[in-house]
Amino acid sequence: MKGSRAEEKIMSGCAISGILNRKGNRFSGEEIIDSIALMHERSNGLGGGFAAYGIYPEFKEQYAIHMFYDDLDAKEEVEYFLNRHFNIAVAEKIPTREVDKISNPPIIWRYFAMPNEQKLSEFGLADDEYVAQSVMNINANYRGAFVVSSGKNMGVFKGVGYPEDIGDFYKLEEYEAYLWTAHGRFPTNTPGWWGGAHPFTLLDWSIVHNGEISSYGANKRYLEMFGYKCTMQTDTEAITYLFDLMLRKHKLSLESAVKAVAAPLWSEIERMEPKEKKIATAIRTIYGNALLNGPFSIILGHKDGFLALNDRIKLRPLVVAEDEERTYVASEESAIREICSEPEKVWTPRGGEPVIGLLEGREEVWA
Amino acid sequence: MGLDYNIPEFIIERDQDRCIDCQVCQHQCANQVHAYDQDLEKMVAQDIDCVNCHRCVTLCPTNALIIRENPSEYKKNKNWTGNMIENIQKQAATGGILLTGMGNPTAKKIYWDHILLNASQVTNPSIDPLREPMELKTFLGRKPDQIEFDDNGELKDLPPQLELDIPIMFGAMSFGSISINACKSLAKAASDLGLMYNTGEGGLHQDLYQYGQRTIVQVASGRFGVHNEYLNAGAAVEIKVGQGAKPGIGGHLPGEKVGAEVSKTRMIPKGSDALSPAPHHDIYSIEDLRQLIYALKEATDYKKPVSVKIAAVHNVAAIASGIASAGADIIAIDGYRGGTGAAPTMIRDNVGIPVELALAAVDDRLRQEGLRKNVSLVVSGSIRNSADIVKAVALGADAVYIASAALISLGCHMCQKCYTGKCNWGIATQRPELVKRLNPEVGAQRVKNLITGWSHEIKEILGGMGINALESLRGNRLMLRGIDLTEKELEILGIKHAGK
Amino acid sequence: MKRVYAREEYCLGCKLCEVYCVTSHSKSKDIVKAHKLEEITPRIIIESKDNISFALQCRHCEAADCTKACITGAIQKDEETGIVNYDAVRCVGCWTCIMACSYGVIRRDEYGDKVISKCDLCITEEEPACVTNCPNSALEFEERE
Amino acid sequence: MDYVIIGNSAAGIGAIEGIRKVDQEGKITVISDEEYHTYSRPLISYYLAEQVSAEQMKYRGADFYQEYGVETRLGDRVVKVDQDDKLLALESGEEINFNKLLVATGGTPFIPPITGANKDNIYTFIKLDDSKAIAQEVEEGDIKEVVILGAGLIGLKAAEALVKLGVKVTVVELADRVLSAILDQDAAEIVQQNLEAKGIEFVLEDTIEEFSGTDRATAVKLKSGQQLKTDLAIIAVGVRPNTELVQDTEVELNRGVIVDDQLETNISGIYAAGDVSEGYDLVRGSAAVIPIWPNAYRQGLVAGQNMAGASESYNEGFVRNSIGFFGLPMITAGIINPEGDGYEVLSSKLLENNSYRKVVLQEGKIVGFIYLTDIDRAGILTGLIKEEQDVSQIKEELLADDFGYLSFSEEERRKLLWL
Repeated sequence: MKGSRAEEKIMSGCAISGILNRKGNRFSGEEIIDSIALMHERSNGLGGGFAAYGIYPEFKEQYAIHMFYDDLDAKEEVEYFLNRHFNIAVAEKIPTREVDKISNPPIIWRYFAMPNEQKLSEFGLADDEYVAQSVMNINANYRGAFVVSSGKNMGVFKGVGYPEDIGDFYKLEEYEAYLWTAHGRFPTNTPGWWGGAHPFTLLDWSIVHNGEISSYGANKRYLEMFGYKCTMQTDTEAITYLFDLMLRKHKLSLESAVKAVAAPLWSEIERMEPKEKKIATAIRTIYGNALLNGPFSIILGHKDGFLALNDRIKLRPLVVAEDEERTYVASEESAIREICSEPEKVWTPRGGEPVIGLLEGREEVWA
Repeated sequence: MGLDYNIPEFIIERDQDRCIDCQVCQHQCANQVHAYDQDLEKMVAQDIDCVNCHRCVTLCPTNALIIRENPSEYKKNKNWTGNMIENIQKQAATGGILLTGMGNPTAKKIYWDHILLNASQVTNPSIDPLREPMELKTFLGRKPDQIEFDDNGELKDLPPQLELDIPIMFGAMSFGSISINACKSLAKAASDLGLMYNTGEGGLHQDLYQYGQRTIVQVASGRFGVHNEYLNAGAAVEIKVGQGAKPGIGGHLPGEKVGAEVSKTRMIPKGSDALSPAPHHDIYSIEDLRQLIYALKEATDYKKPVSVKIAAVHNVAAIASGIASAGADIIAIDGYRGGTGAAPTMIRDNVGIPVELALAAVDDRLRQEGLRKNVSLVVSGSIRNSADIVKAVALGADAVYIASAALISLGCHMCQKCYTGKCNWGIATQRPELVKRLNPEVGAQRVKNLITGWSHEIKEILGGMGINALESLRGNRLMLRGIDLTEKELEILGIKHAGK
Repeated sequence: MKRVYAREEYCLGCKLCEVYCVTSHSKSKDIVKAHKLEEITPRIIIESKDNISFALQCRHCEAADCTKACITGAIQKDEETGIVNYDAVRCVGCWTCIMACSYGVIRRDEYGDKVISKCDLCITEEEPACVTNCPNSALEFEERE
Repeated sequence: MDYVIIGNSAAGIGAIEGIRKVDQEGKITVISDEEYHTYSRPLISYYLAEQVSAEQMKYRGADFYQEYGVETRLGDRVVKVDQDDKLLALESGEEINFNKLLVATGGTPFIPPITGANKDNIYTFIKLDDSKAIAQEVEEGDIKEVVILGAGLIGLKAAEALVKLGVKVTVVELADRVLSAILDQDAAEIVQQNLEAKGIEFVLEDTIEEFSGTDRATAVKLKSGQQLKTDLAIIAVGVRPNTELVQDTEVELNRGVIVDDQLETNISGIYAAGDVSEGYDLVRGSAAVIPIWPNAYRQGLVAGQNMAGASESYNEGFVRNSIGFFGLPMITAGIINPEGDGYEVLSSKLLENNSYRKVVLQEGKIVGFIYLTDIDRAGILTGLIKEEQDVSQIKEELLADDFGYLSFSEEERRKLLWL
C-alpha cells in the first residue's frame, strides 16, 4: 500500500479530543477541529483524524464502510468482494477539497451496505460479526485496500497531515454529529501512511489514543486467539479489538471492560468488598492479557457515547469538562477552553478511572 | 579387578601454612577423602574419592583448601575427549550403565543466552518498581474464554486456580531423591512466599501436610505414596508423564535410600528399590490420559487443577495440544537441561530438546488452536536466573518450575553425584548424619532470599519495559530479540533478530 | 537473659564452634595464629558419637551451682547481665566448680595449672563466636522462657 | 527486721546473700570470733604453701559488707543466746537484739585424748590463724620434720603445703588407707603412692599415744611402739559441729543442730546452716551433718531467704568433695564404700595415667562415685545424684572416658540440658 504499512510496531505521541452532546443534538465538525488544532504542537503532521457519530441519519440502518484504496485495482478487487458479500445501497466517493498541505491521498470511498442475507445464514453469523470478519479479511488479505470505518451512522475521516488540515480536506464543517473525537499524531518512526492515522475502528467502535502500549505483544497474541487479525502493528488497533471482544462478543459491561484494560491493582482488589473482589479477581484472571500496560489516554467512541480512560498509573494527560449539554475530553484543558470557555465543571481523572459520557437514556451501557 | 584405569578427576591442594588440623574437612566429607595422619601429624587427602562438592572448601575456616581439576591431560583429540575415554574406562571396569545426576552439562546451545530483553526509552516511560506498584501475581488453572454470570447476575465460579505471588514454583523433587530437610526447606519457602512446590513421585511426608495449600502432589508411573488423602492434601495434582533429564525412561530409587520414613511415605517395603516404570501402565494413549485426568478430578471433587508434566521432545507441540484437549488445566514442559537425582548419562545428554524451543512451539500451537487462553503453561529445565524467567514468560509461559537453582540455594555445588546418596550438603541423601546438615529453617531462608532477589530483578526488568503487571509480559515476544540465531531458530522462537 | 541453645538435630559435629571459640579467646584473634602459636582450651564442649552431636557451653544458670560451690569467690553471677563470670586470679584450681556443674561444661584448662575453661558468652561481641560461626544455625543465642 | 548471723564463713555469707534476695531493707549483723574479712577456709593450706596472698584469701570483695548493708562484729564472740527475749550477749558486753537468728558457727576440730596433746607446737588446722601460726613457726623456727595425725582432707592438705615449704612430713592414720572417708582402696593407693612420690611418709593402721617433750613436743610415740621425731605436729582427725552456743537453749541438738528442710530449728526464728547443722542427706535418706563448703553456702543461702520471709527448701545435701594433691585431682561424692545389700558397684580399670572411675548405684540411681585424675565433667554425676535420675539403662556407659549427655535418650537429654 502506498506509503506502505509498518512492519514493526509503531510508537507515537499524540493529542486527542472529544465532544459529546448528551442529548443527542448534532453539531458540525468545526468545533472539534478548533479543539484539536489548538494542540498543534502535540502532532507532527504525520497523521490526523476524526470519528463522527450521527452523521448518516438517512442511512442509519446501513453499515457505513469508509475505504482507502491505493489504486483502482485494489478498489476493483474489494468491490468484487463487497458485492458478493453485501447488498450495497450506495457506493460513492467521500467528498474532499484540495488542501495545500494534504498531498498524495489514496482513493477514498464509502459504501452503505448490509450483509448479504444468504451468506449470513450460510455462515451462521450475526450481521455485526459478519461485518467484523469481513473488515479483518479485507485489511489482512487485500493489498492496497484498507477499511477506515465500518459502523452504522458513523464514519472516520483521517489521513496524513495535521488534523486541522485533514478536517478541512474532508469538509467536516458540512457534517453534523452528536459525538466527535479527534486525533493529532506524533509518530516517531512511521512512514506517512493514511491507514495508520487515528481513529481506528471496528463496527461502531472507534479509538483515538495517545500513548504506547508496552503490553501490545501480549494483547495482540491474545486477540489472535479470538480470530482478530492485528495487521497494522499499532496498539490502537489492538485496543479497538479488545473493546470489541469484551463489549460486543463477551457482552461485558463497560465497567467490567475497564476493569480488564485498566485493571485495579491487586492491592486494591484485596481491599474490595467480597463480591466486588471476586468479580475483579475473575476479570484479571481471565482477561489478564487484555490489560493495557504502558502510558495511554484513549477515547473509545461508540454510538451510545464515549469512554475516556488513562492507564492505571496515569502516564499520559487527560482532562474532562462538562456543561449543560455537552461533555468534553482532551489531552489539554486549553483544547476544551478553546471551544467552551466557561465549562460548569473541569477535572482530571485519576489513573485507571474511567470517564463515561453517554447519551441520555443509554446509561445502562455502563454497568 | 586390579588396576583402576581412571585417574583422579580432582586434585586437592592444602596450604599447610593455613591448615590448623581442625579436621572440619574430615568430619564433613562423606566420601572420606580427608584424614588426619597421626604419623605425619598433618591432614592428608585421598584425591581419587573427591567429587568436588566443595563442602570441605566451604567449611574450611582458614581457606586452606583448593580443589582443582586434575591437570593431567589426554593427548589432544577433539573426537576422543578425555571424558569419552574415562567413561569407557568406567564401563570397562564395571559393566554398568553410566549414571549421573543433575542436568545436562554439555556445551549445546543455551537459547536463553541468545535472547535479549527490551527496555523503554523516551516514547514510553520505564517504571521504577521502588516507587510504583509492580505486580507479579499469576493464576494457574483452566480459564473460561470469557467471564460468565448466571441468570441472577451472580458471577459463575472459575475453575480452581493456583494463585502465585511470583511466577515461580519449585519443581518436582521427591522425598527419597532429596532429604526431608530439603523438602521442608522448599515447602516452607513456598508457603512463606506464596508459591507452590511439587512433591515429585515421593508421596507426602506427614510433616509436610501443613504446607498442603502450597503443595502440588504428583502422580507418576510408580504411584508411590498416592492415596486419597494425599491427592486431597495438596492444592493441585500433577500427572508426571515425563522428565526432561530422562524422557522415555522410568525412575529408580535404590533400596538403600528407602529408609523407614521414605518407606512409610511411599508405601513400599523398607529397603526395597522404588522402580517407576517408563510409561504409566494405564496411559497408552491420549484418551487414557484424559481418563486419568478426570479420575483425579473426580477424586478431588473438581476442586484442584490437574497438571500434566511432559518432557520436551520432538513433537512436543502436538502432544501439548492433545493434553490441553484432554482436560489438563496446566501443562508443564520440562526441557532437556532439566535436573534429576539419577539418570543414565547417555539419556540425559542426548534425549529431548531445549525448553526454549519447546515452549515457543507449544505456545504457538496452543494459540493457533485457541487453547492457550484456557490452559496454563509452565516450563522448567534449567531456569538459571531471573532473566531466564522473564524470557520464558515473554515467550509464553505462565510460570516456571525451578529445581536445580533452588537446590543450589540450599548449598548444592553441582557435583552431579546425587545418585550416590552421599550428598555432603544434606540435600540428595537419606543418611541421617548428612540430612541434618541442612537446617530447614536456614534452607527455607536461603531459598526465600533467592526468590526475593529474583522477584526484585524481575520487577526491575518489567519496569524497564514499561510494564507493571506480569500478564502484560506473558507471550509478549515483542520484548525479545535474538542474537546469533538462525532464521529458523528465530522463526521457531517467534522473535526478531536484534536490530530489527 | 540470652543464652546459647544447641539444636542437635542440626549439629554437624564439624567442631567449627570450637575452632572459633579458641580464636575468639586468643590473644591474636587470628584463627591460624591462635591454633598454631597459642595454647587455648575451647570454652565449648562437643559431644559426638555416630550420628548425634551437639555443642554445650556454660548455661549461665539462674541458680548456678558453681557459684555456690566455688570456695574462693572466683565464679560469681553478675546479676545485671546474668553472666556467670570467672576470675582466674582468684581461682586456685580446686575444681569444686567441675564437681558442681551438672552440665559438665566447666573443665580444667589444659594449658594452665589452676584456671578453668568456661564460656563467657564472648561478652565483648554481639553474639558468641560459636553461634555466629555455626554453619547450620545449630546454635542459637536467644532469650527463652 | 533485724537479722543476726553468727559466723562469717560460707553459710554466713550465703545467708547474707539470701536475705538480700528477698529483703533489701532489714538490718543484718554478722558476728564472728575471727577478726578477718570473710575468707575462704579451704584456702588456708594454699595460704600456708604461699600459693595465695592474704588478699586472695578473701571469699568476697573488700566492699562486700558495705555493698550488702551488713554491720559486722568481727573478733567478738557471742556468749549467750536468749531465745525468749531474742537477745544476744557478746563477750565485749554488747547486747544485740534479733528477730531472726542464724547459727552458722561451723565445726570445731576434735582432739582425741592423747597424752601431751596440749603442747605449744601442736596445732589443729581449720582456721586462718592456725595457718598463720604454723607458717610463722616454719618461717622462724627450725622446723624440719612434722608429724600429722589423720590422713583425711585436712591432714593431707596440710601435709601437701608443708612439703611444698620443704618440710619432711609423716602422716599417721588409724585407717588402712588415706582419705578413707572419700576414697576406696584402689583410689587411695594411687593417691598415697602419688603423695609418697612427693616425699610424704605414711604410717597406717596406727595412731599417736603420746607427744613427748617439755613445752614443745619433740617426738611422738605411736601405738605400735614406733617413735617419730617431730618439730611440730598437727592433729586432723575430724571436726564436730560447734553447737556450744545453743547448748543452753531449747534448740534441739543431735550431733549437730537439727534443722528442717527450710533450715529452721525447732525454735521459730532461729536457723542453723553449715557445718554446725544437721539436715537431710539426700543420698542416705536421713539426717546428717554434711561438713562441706558448697553445702554450707547453699544452706546459708536458703536459710537467709527463709529468714527474710521466703519459703525455700533445701533437700539436696550430700557429701561431695573436689580435692587434689600435687596436681592429682579427684572428685568424689556420696557413698563410695557401700556396706550392705542393694548396691551395685561399677568401677573402671586403673589406667596408666592414674585415671580411675567408680560409680555406686542403688535401685538404678547413682548414690556415689569417684573420679580420679580425669575429673572433667564429674559434675554430670553429681547432677544425676541430685536429680535422682534412673540410669539403669545407661549403666554400661557411666565409666566411659567420654561419658556425657550423649548416653541419654534425646528426650531426656533435652530435659536435662533444657534444650
